[in-house]
Amino acid sequence: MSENTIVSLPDQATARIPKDNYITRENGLLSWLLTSDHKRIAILYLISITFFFFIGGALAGLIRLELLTPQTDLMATDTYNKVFTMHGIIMIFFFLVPSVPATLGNFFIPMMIGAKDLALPKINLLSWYLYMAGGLLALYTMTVGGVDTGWTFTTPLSTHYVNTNVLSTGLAVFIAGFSSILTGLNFIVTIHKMRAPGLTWFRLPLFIWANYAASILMVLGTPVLAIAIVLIALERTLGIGVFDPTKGGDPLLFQHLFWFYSHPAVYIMILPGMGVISEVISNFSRKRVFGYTAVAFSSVAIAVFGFFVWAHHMFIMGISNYAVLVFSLLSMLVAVPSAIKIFNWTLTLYKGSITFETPMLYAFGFLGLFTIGGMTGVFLGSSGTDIHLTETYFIVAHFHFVMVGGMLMAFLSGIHFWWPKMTGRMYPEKISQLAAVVTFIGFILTFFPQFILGMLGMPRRYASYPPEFQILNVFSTAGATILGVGYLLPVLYLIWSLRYGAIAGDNPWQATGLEWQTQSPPLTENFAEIPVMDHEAYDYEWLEKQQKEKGVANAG
Amino acid sequence: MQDSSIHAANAALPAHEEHPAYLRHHFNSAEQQADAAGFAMWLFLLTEVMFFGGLFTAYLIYRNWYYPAFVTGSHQLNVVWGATNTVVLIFSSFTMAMGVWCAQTRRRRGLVLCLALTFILGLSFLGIKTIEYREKIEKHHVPGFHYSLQSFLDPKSNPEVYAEYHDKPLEPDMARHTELYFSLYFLMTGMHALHMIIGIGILGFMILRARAGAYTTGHETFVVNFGLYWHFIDIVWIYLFALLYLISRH
Amino acid sequence: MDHISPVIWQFLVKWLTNFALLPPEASKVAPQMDALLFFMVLVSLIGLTIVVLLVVSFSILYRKKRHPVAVQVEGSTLLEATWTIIPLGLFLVMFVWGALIYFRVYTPPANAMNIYVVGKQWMWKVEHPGGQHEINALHVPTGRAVQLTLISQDVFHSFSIPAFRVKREAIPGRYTTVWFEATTPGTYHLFCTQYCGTNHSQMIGDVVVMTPEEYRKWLTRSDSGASLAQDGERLFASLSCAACHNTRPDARGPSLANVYGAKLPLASGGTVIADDAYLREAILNPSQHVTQGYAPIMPTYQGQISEEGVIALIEFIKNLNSDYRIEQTVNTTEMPPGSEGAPGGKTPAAKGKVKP
Amino acid sequence: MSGHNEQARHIVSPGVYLVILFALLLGTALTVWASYVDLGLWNPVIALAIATTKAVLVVLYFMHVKYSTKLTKLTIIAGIFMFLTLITMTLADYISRAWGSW
Repeated sequence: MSENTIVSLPDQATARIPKDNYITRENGLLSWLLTSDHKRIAILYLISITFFFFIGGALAGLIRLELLTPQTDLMATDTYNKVFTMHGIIMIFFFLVPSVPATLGNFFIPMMIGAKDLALPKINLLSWYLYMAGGLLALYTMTVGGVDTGWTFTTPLSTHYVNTNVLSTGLAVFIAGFSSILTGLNFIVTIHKMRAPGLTWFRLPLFIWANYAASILMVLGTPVLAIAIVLIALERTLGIGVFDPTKGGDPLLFQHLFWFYSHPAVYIMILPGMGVISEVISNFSRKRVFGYTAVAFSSVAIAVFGFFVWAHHMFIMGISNYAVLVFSLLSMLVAVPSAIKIFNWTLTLYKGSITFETPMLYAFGFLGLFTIGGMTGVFLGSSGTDIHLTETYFIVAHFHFVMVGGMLMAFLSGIHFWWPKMTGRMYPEKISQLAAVVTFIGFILTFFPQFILGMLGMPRRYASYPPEFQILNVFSTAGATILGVGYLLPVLYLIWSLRYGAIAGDNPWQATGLEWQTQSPPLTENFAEIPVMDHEAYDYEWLEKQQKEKGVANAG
Repeated sequence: MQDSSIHAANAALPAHEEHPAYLRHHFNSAEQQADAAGFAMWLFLLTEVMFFGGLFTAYLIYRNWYYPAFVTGSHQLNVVWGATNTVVLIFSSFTMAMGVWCAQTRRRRGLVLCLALTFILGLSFLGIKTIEYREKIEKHHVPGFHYSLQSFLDPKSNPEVYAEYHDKPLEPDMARHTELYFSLYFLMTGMHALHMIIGIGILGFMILRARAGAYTTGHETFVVNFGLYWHFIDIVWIYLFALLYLISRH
Repeated sequence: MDHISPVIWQFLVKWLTNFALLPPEASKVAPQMDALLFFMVLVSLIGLTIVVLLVVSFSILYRKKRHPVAVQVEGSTLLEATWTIIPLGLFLVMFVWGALIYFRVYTPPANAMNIYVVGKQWMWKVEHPGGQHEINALHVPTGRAVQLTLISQDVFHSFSIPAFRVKREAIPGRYTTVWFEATTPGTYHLFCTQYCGTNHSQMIGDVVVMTPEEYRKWLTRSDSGASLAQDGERLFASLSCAACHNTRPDARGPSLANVYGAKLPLASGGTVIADDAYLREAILNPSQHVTQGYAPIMPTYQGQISEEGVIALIEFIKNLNSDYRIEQTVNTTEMPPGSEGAPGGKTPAAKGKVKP
Repeated sequence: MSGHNEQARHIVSPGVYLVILFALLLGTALTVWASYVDLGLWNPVIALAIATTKAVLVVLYFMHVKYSTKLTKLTIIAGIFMFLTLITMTLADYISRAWGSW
């Protein structure tokens, strides 16, 4: 074993990918499209999510290009509005919300708890089809003229003052919401009812805890978004008046309902990412996560408190001043569990035995960027500073630090970490470390200037802007180019590795999770026999003993 | 007597090692499977609660703002039809519960009868709802479609309702807000009716399967879970009846 | 450095010389806001430094080469408590401090001069009490508290002046207020920051801060001939409001003299302070705002008066210190409500009425 | 295993269902009657109280929650809690708007 890595691969000359695994069990396109195997569905999700990510990314590229100059020269303002609206809708509903849960969660939740599949495999497939239906409808909307309401669908703009395709976009989001509800429901049932013998709640990997918390948010929050969208559609078509101030309705009510989902939605997006980070940091420092219970409960605390803070999106929008105080205070409370997590992850490194493979690099990136993203969230949760910073690029930078710097880093970290398990082959280490560093640099360059832009007062969603903001926008656009390269690289080398990557063996990372105690790629039924959990999560001593015994057995 | 029949039924189950045909491969036991399905159903009902939650929130806000409009608006609803429909739904919930009992105690005929009764009661509910909706259309109380304020500006134009409640005419600015009341009325009862229609569709499917004996061989999960859904719709209606029809009838 | 494009180079130099984290502080509240912002930046930097320092030093100290076998350390309740309580304490400080600033920005002083702002797709219409109208511009004097009363005619807009650190949403159907006291003369950005449709990014303008003398000059220069209250008076006459709101003993409506700011007993019970919001509601949805002792007979003016018209009416009512002016309008419009479409030879064409 | 199984799905007897049915019908009659009596502020309270009682009966007996696991009960409580959160916290804004600016 080398001094710098924990990777231990089988002898490449003799190693083979196991003949019988979930990929080879059945062949043909239909065997994929009609599968009920959670691993295959996860792969379907992975492919489609990547597709939507690059569409959303291309739109982001257009936005950054337009903002290179202060004038509107690349596109007209209405085109620009459509582009940023679609960027938001695709990235949020078709990438961030399903990203980690539907791919890594789908693949690994059953494996981590020692189950053969999710509790409701057909529902799982249905949720992928719903996701695709929603996604394709969103793309269709884009091709027939788009929509320019912004992803927040603010009333009365979306109900009375735009002529674009609000209905079909709303329907797309509605359908995607169903998909997300079904995924969350499936996870909760699975985690409650399908755990292997001996796997008590406090032996669960933190990835499970995080996904469990996110699933609760999906199940309880998404329906409220659904009804808000239904009301928008009816308001537009029939003029029911619920959001129409001229008929006595209150347009702010829509925002209450919308943010009741959409604030918890950011936790839906970030919590599973936090789960990935817990796994990765523990594994690459060979240590149990510092304060396991604190991290587990902080996930649940985020999920619960996450429901009580939604109106902080509306501080200056005319909610009562008393409500502002209450929601501001609660927003401060929800920041605490995130801080707890950050410090626990950092302390996990203490006295560890740290190596710096790609997943770990991404996790370090996450730690730094999420700290910034989280702290700047406090700027916005404090009612006074929110007045100056809200609706400016500060907001844009803040949620991109959390969503892209946090979630996307975590997603890439997880993809690299579990890639050998999913495909049976390793990704190329050197180039992927390079990609991680490029992503980090590109990210900082893209989004850090936006904090300053926001402090200076540049409003968001502007196609043109006063010329004194140009230099920071140029930085940002330059950074976006680098970021684009950083995202393109993994696609290329991961596809390359499918054929040419080194054969990974069962447990290349020496990881402790149940998913690593079976072959890679796994069997369709995951485990040859149902595992029995007789140790805590992240018990590296147990693993060592296990491997020693195995070595003895093999030698014998 | 029932207890003994249950024991007999359980004893008739195939031995533990040979799994029943309905057990799906990824579950360890039929019990785990039924547990998981039941829990999933409850979670689904939770999402339904939140879905209706948005409507109830809107209702409460506007009811607070425009209370007189809501009172006179609700006087236009026919409380007899509303109460009848409540009774119909309560009976259908009862027959559904009996259906679940029949499935659990493996009475095929009883199950088919109960499901059929539930089906018929469900249809009657929708029938009554149609009568009520038609009345609204005739009175021009459908928001967005030739909505007319006449019944509120001049209650005497509506002698039947006037005879009972002697509503004072609403001022025009308040009368306008009856439209919001009816919007919410149609939204909430419409959403509820949509759930009924879906439920009735599934009931039809279940009756066919029940005749073939699909739910009376120990695998009654589907009936039980559908029962949960049906009772949930009943509960929603109980609240809708209290909130939309009975705001103030004195 | 010739390999860097000269244009970008120029840009860089220019930007570096003018580098700023925040726009100029041109209002009284700005330094207070900035103090909190700097405090937050400081806390964030310290937090970030702690995390980065720990991560880097652990990564060096405990890298596998140097520390091949990990020592399993369980959590520590003391540490957990530390990093729960310290951030919580800091966040609570930020909450209280922020709430104080929020309170300050949205609580106008009693002596503030009032300027009305109507937002519509895609322009800001500013109405000064003296009758000066501006579009996408706002002129204010230094050293005087200015209150903005905002409303939107269509969708949500947001009136943002970064140099003053203030911002407030203009909402359809409801007044919102914000105030500031400008300190430094100059021209500053005015943005609409709430996305409001196609030309959102063109809904921008200038806030011009002037010394009191220059402001006075500007006021006379931009005089439109009639003050806002006078506009309101005309509208009051042409809508025949005085047919009921007069001082006769048999008047069907309450007299409006000195009504602004007064505590009114309501027919529905309770009292209300007659502020801008109340007056607006009482004009548009009168039956819910009937003063005690009067019958709810006032028709609604929803859809008949534009937002500017309502503003003019409110301004008129605000300036009614005696019944004299109302009597004047009674004399000019002796006709019952409903027939106000009659040829108004006597009343000058009133602005703010929505043409049928 | 069979004993455990039986406990998991307790079978409620038709007699209980019948009692609940009559209780629900009685509740319906009561709530209609109550709405015709002027109780002022108490009218909506009583209407909602009766409706809630009916709902609780349905949930406990028709939906077998009285006999089901703690998990089910907890799930329902969580759902009701979030439902009330949505309503109360939204209404908190609307009600306090009427209090004026501070």
